[in-house]
Amino acid sequence: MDIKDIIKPENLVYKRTPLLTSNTLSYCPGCGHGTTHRVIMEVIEEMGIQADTIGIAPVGCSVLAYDFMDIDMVQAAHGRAPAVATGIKRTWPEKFVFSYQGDGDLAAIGTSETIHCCNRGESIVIIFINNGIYGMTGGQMAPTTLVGMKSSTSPYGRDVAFMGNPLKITELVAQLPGTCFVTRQAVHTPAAVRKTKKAVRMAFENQKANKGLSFIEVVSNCNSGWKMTPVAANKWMEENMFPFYPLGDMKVDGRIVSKELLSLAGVKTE
Amino acid sequence: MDIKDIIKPENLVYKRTPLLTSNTLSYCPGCGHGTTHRVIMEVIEEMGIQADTIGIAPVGCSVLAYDFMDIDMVQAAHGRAPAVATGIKRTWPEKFVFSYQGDGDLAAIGTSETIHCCNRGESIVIIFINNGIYGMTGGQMAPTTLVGMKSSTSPYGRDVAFMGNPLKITELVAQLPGTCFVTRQAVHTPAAVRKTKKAVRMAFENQKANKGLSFIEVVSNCNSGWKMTPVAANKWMEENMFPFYPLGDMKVDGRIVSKELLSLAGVKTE
Amino acid sequence: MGELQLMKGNEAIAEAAIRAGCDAYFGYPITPQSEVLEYLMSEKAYERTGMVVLQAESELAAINMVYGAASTGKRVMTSSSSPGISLKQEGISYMAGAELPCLIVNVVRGGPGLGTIQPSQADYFQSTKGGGHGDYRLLVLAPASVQEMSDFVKLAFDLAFKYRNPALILSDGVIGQMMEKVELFEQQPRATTFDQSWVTTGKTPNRERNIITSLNLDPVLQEQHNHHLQEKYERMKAEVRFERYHCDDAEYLMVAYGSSARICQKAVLLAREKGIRVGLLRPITLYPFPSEPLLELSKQVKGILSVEMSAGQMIEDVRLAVHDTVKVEHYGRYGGVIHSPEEVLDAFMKKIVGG
Amino acid sequence: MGELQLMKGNEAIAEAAIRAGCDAYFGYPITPQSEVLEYLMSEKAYERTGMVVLQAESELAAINMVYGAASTGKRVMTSSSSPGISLKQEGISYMAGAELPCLIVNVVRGGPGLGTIQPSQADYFQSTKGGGHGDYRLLVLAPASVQEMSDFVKLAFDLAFKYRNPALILSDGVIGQMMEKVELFEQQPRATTFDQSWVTTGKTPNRERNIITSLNLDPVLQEQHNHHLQEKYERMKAEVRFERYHCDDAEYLMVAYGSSARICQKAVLLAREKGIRVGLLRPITLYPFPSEPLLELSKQVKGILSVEMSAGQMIEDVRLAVHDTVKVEHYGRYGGVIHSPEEVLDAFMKKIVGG
Amino acid sequence: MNEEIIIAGFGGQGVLSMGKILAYSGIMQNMEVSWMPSYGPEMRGGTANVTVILSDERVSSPVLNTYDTAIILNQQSLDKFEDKVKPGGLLLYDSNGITRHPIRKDINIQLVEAATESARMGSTRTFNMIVLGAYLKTKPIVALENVLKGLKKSLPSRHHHLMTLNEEAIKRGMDIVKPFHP
Amino acid sequence: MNEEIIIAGFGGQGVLSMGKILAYSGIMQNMEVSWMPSYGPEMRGGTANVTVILSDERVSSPVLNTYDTAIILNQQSLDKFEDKVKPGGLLLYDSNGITRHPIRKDINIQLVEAATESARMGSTRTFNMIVLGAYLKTKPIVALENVLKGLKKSLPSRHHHLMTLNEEAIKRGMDIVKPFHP
Amino acid sequence: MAKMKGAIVVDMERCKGCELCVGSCPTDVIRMAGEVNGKGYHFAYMEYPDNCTGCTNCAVVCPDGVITVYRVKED
Amino acid sequence: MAKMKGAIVVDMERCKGCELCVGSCPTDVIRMAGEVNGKGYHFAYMEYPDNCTGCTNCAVVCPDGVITVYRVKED
Ligand SMILES: Cc1ncc(C[n+]2csc(CCOP(=O)(O)OP(=O)(O)O)c2C)c(N)n1
Ligand SMILES: Cc1ncc(C[n+]2csc(CCOP(=O)(O)OP(=O)(O)O)c2C)c(N)n1
Ligand code: SF4
Ligand code: SF4
Ligand code: SF4
Ligand code: SF4
Ligand code: SF4
Ligand code: SF4
Ligand SMILES: [Mg+2]
Ligand SMILES: [Mg+2]
Repeated sequence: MDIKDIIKPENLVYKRTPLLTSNTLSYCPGCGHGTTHRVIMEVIEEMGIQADTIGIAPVGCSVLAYDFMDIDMVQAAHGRAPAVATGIKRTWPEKFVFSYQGDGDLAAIGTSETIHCCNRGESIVIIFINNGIYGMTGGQMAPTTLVGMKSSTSPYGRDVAFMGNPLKITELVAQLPGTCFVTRQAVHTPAAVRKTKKAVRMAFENQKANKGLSFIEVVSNCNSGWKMTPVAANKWMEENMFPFYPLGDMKVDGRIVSKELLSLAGVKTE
Repeated sequence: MDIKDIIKPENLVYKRTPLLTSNTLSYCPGCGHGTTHRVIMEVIEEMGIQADTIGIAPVGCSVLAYDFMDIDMVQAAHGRAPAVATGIKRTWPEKFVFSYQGDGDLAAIGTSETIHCCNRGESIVIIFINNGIYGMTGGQMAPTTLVGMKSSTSPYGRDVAFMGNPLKITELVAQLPGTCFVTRQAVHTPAAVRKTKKAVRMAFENQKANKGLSFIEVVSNCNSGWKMTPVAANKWMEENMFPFYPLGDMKVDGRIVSKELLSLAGVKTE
Repeated sequence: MGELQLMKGNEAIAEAAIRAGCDAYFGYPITPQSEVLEYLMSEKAYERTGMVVLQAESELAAINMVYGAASTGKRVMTSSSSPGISLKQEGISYMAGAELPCLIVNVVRGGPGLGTIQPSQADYFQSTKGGGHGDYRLLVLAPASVQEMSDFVKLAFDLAFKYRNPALILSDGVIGQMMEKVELFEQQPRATTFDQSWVTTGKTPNRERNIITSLNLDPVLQEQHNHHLQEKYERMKAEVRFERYHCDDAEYLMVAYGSSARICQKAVLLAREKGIRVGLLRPITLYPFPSEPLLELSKQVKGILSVEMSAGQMIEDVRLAVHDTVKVEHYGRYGGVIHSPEEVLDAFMKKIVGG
Repeated sequence: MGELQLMKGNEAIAEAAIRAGCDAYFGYPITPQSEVLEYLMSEKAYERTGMVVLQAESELAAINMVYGAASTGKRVMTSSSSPGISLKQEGISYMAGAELPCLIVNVVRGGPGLGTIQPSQADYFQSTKGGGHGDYRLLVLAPASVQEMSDFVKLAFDLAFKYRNPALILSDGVIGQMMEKVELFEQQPRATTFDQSWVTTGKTPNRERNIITSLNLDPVLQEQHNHHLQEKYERMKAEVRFERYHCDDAEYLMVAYGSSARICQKAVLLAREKGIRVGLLRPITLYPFPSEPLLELSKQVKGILSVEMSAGQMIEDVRLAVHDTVKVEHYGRYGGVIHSPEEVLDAFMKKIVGG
Repeated sequence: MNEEIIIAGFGGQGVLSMGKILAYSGIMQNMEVSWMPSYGPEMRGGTANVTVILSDERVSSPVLNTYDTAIILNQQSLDKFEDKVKPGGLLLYDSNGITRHPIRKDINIQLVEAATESARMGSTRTFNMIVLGAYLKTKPIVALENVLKGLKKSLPSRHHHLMTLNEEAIKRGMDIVKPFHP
Repeated sequence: MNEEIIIAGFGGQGVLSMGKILAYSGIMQNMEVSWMPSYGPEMRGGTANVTVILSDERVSSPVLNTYDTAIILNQQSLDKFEDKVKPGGLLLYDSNGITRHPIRKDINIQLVEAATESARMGSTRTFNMIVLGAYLKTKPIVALENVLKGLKKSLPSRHHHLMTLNEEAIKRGMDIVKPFHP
Repeated sequence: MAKMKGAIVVDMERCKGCELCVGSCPTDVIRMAGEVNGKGYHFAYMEYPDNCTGCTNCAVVCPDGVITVYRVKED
Repeated sequence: MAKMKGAIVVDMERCKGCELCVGSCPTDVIRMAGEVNGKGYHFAYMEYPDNCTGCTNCAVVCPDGVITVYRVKED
């Protein structure tokens, strides 16, 4: 069969969702931000909620998310996206509101807003891109940077005694009564992308049903910040990030489902 | 035996520690702030570390702690005491540094500083007075205000759907690898006071041994804010606060010792 | 005549917010303005009009909740006092940059730092010149009575929406805590019609997506945006408001706003009892500052006393307005101390008449 | 002659901090100044001198860590850029109120809001008039070269301790990012002797306890404290620093600081090529502002152009300094755009010479 | 008419609400009024005072240095405000807890044993109404009926059953007030 | 002597370090120098450019509008900077990826096929050194020995073994540079 | 067996009348005075001094730290 | 049995050459081109088009969403 006979409109099985604008993504080649953007937009397209969705862009590489997502968007100050989302959702309870944030944004400067928004149980979705580094500003250490990992502000590796421990904020928010669905996913393989999409769908369905806050961590590469090729970065991520940030659901429908939730790094249980 | 024969210097078994200044405490009658101040000062006296201790006063009723504690003290901006303590401890690692904070200070505006200071494992002591309300400003709702509890900003009782859940921040910090000792105590009975004092002693000993951060929550009454007599307030506290904020150690020597740590309010475990 | 009430300034703000059809209030307690949130809660604003009232976890969260709600075209406000307002500076700069209308109330207390909880006017520079980063301006209204605390809520919202710019009510502990007679305006409907062209309420098929942002990575575009803002600030000058008090025959002038203006009114009367013809110009808008009327007046007077509860901040705008053609001096108690009419008169005699 | 290096302005700040015996740096990354923290880390400042270097979780945390360390008499600093500096305003007001010496570096970028990451000078008001609440002043130094980025670190610490007051280096993306030759001063010992009378390092038996606070519930005491501060700010005026460039025979004057002054130097040369005798007054201290030398010069010139990368902020201080006796105009590109010497000259011809 | 009053005592004595009732009474008579409390961190046993101005004209400064009337309910306040009564003005005080009585001769000093009387009436809540009565007797600038109207407006409706008791207390105050001559 | 240079191309071509070596070379000759990069959010494939000034006098503005020399390494930069070369100035460019060549007649245009040459030399790392050589040949404002000193100072010591390769590349650049006439 | 005899001294002027000591005394020694101190508070005193064992409970629980305790062994 | 035949279309000019699609293809269809596109990236293309089953893996994993997939049942 000739290729020309295959490439016909009636045979189309996958194309970029029209909810991504035609602007070229500003992300580095292989960066998970783009994949995650697409997954979210596909879910919004499938649910037919474009006209009722407001997204919040953070400060970080995804600050320009509004250039790529064809929905109404608000760019929030660094770390304050959950507060901005609260302001919108409280005044427009019937709308779908989500924030999209990096690890510096959500788990460093925005810790307080993250914790309190989750604890209040605002009926929104938070998408949290954990790439273990500050991508946008040139690769500084993030709260999520692994022990021993190098960054421009931990050039000899993260030293706990000196720079503190990596923070597993997702484990913390899973334990707050206001969260309904908390999960950790990735977008480095087709299977991972499909699972993430399921999670995003569930999160938006939760919002529709007004069940509380849904929180999706996406462990992602920052190949530029890590100074690796995209392929090598994904491999490094599997080998180093996933053991510390294990993928899977932590809380579903308001119930903790992860047995390991107590075994936070360095905390020994008796 | 005549009273005069008993009241003699040689028979003295308890007197106010000289590490409390002669200023009259500015607290309302029956307020637990005074008791907690005394306990801390007794420990510092007993350990002989007055000359090596720096305290941080918060913004809250205990903003004037420096008028009562006869040690060098720094008054911190609202919520920032853990950051101030970090600044001091990092530059004076051989000194004893503690912060003294209310629930508004530590668990609302200061959430981020609290979490990150604990997560870095700064070798300091945090004393956290949880009276479920903003005492100083006239009894507004705090992050720790119980469900249904009245305050000047929840005059018809705290309504979760509207005002969010009470936050058990101590349970959160217990799970951070940087904390070494985390406990919840009270000061409403002689026995409780004695246990709190033991905890404070252990906390300062931990600091001496450079074991990480020690975090002591003291559940206390704010009889003015609760609009009760001190005696009634303590009773109300036992009946209403303790069930939600159960007393006891959560983490000792870096090990979680509380079985219930997972059963945070509203979180059902499977 | 509307409903007459005896109210605290802070309560009047809250009641006016409800009546002005304000959609949302986000705030964090701080003396001397906690009554605003307390009143909204105890009056069940959320039931009376469906207004959203939320106690935020911090001032930072509050101003960013305001930012969010304002992005959707809602009439939204926050209130705080000096240290809390300092924490909001980044957010305020963002709102100015993103051209979001909103109302910010500062019931000023004595600074710097934790300071006192007593009244002060030392946040003038912060409010009028921009305490946050970048070139931006707020619309700044200075009420001098409980009545104005009520009226200016409505006015501030109107101006904020007219110019798509944050408006700030610069009050202080005196006006916030005092009770006066206030004539309340009629309840207004909440769901007002407004320009929907820029709001982020969900992209409908009939329009392009709307974006609220203050970012422009390209400096040329950012400069254009800044020019646009500057041009707007120029236009805002049309909103200048002020009150002349015994100015017609004045040989001398006092300039004072807010509670200090109240005190100066009395001082003017005391001076006139002594036969000295003093007038008072009370700026009602601090930005735009009533420079022109002041310049006009300066031509008729021999000296000007700028009276503020601060070490002297507004005096710079007074001097700039009158081009240093007439003697301008500052007087004011500060750090939480309120000057009395007699003290003002005294200073006036020494610095302006005598000097 | 000291060691010669080719360095970025940001790196020079960091290297100078190490050499000045700075005890601690607390900061949070932000463009265009992240190199400060990066350099301290990669150069292992903590090993070279034992200096504490900590990446804080936020700008709020950073400034309050500075507050803590400064309370104990340490030489401590932070750096950030515009939005981050806005977040520090409460902390800065606290430090001014509690009279704590420290160094704050602002490598300004275009605002308002998130703005751009390109250079700007639009944080002048915030730095010099007090972006935080209350009546307070910072010592503000404006370097115009990488050499000054290095030298002013030492100077700022010296002044901060001399007056027990926060000092701010107001730089921008140009000076922060450019490389120039810099002569580094000698390494100084960290453990310097300093006035221990007020520091909180533990109450020893031979003295009363020390307290660091900015609180005075009693307004009368708070006013006294404010008077004390004002009197100090008055004394600080002795530190005025400025540079005169081709001023002696000047018929016209430009006033510019920092990178804009560099550009104006070239514009002055271009003007002189055309036979127009222009001079440049470069304020080195923005607070205290060199009002007197400017007033002096104003007597000899026909017009003054105040050139800033902003919509016009310093111009107010220029006008106040010269008492409006001579024409003063503003020129500047802003929002991240840098004016060229030619543009400055053009504006100068139009606004001052031609107009 | 322009009456400038300071009411000063302990927190809990009803100083602020007494001022509020006076202000309301003024409004009932179409006067201009202002009520300005001293405020501070809420701590029991602190002092409380409020400046009330009733006037036929627009009130200028709500904050004053001297007063036409000072209503004084503890020693601390007496020490602070005795000097600030204008010559010819009124100083009304309760002698309960007073160790040093007023000494000025150029003002009208009135004494009301309100604490004792309210104890006698069996309700300490009536204390401030007795003082108010004493003031109104001495300076009847607002009519009793307007005071009662003001009282009603300022009381939360759940306390309206106390109206009669309060009216009685005001009248008691009117009866027992007496001049004091240093 | 006052030489104002813009070097412009893609990120990753070594634009910034080439500027740094030039600046260092100037210092080695006791010149005043400045090096001012354009900076932006770190994203791959973005453009990069740097303004370098070498002068006998104190450098005034580090930011310029027109240049004595433009060293151009991609089309975008050529489009942007060709007009900004001062009349009589120098434009040096690599034609790799260039679709529209320079057209000005009032300036000295030199061409260096550095990309091709560096591929030939087997190390794309030498690319910017070849360009530098071409520049030095055309405008020998700094002596080669000082350039080599500057190069050594600007290279991290772990790269010092590359010195010979770099010197060779510079010399290659000197050899292959040739005039271009539009 | 040696019995403990105790006595407490309340700093009357600094007592704030909170009554927490009253309930904390295992032998019911303490009562609140009818009079008030200079600050207007009813203060605590030993109503049944004979019962006092000097256990320090009252002092330990007193928020204002105004109780001093003495104790002797009574043989 | 019906076999699936697929084909992909890569938007060459928008491909950033990250190579993630290459490894995600179960039938090893994709390679990176020797040439570069206008932005200087080597772009992905079908080197072994016959192997493509139209499984969409490559498109799903592509961060820039530049792959379109077609599929037919081949009998
Ligand atoms: C108040 C403030 N502080 C700091 C910055 C600088 N800044 C921009 S993005 C960023 C961190 C981005 O990291 P992350 O949130 O992990 O996002 P990523 O780029 O990795 O996706 C920082 C510190 C800022 N813009 N505003
Ligand atoms: C930035 C800032 N925001 C708000 C306040 C006002 N304020 C003072 S104390 C306080 C809360 C005190 O409550 P808590 O921390 O629980 O202490 P408590 O008085 O109950 O002991 C608040 C909101 C302030 N001083 N500064
Ligand atoms: S810097 Fe990192 S996070 Fe940012 S776009 Fe590049 S790879 Fe992605
Ligand atoms: S208000 Fe509450 S917390 Fe404050 S002193 Fe009184 S009882 Fe204690
Ligand atoms: S010491 Fe013990 S027995 Fe004596 S009064 Fe106190 S509590 Fe009672
Ligand atoms: S506990 Fe202390 S303050 Fe309270 S009543 Fe007893 S002695 Fe007085
Ligand atoms: S559709 Fe599937 S088989 Fe075809 S190229 Fe993509 S990954 Fe390979
Ligand atoms: S995954 Fe997409 S961007 Fe990456 S190489 Fe393949 S087609 Fe190109
Ligand atoms: Mg990141
Ligand atoms: Mg509290």
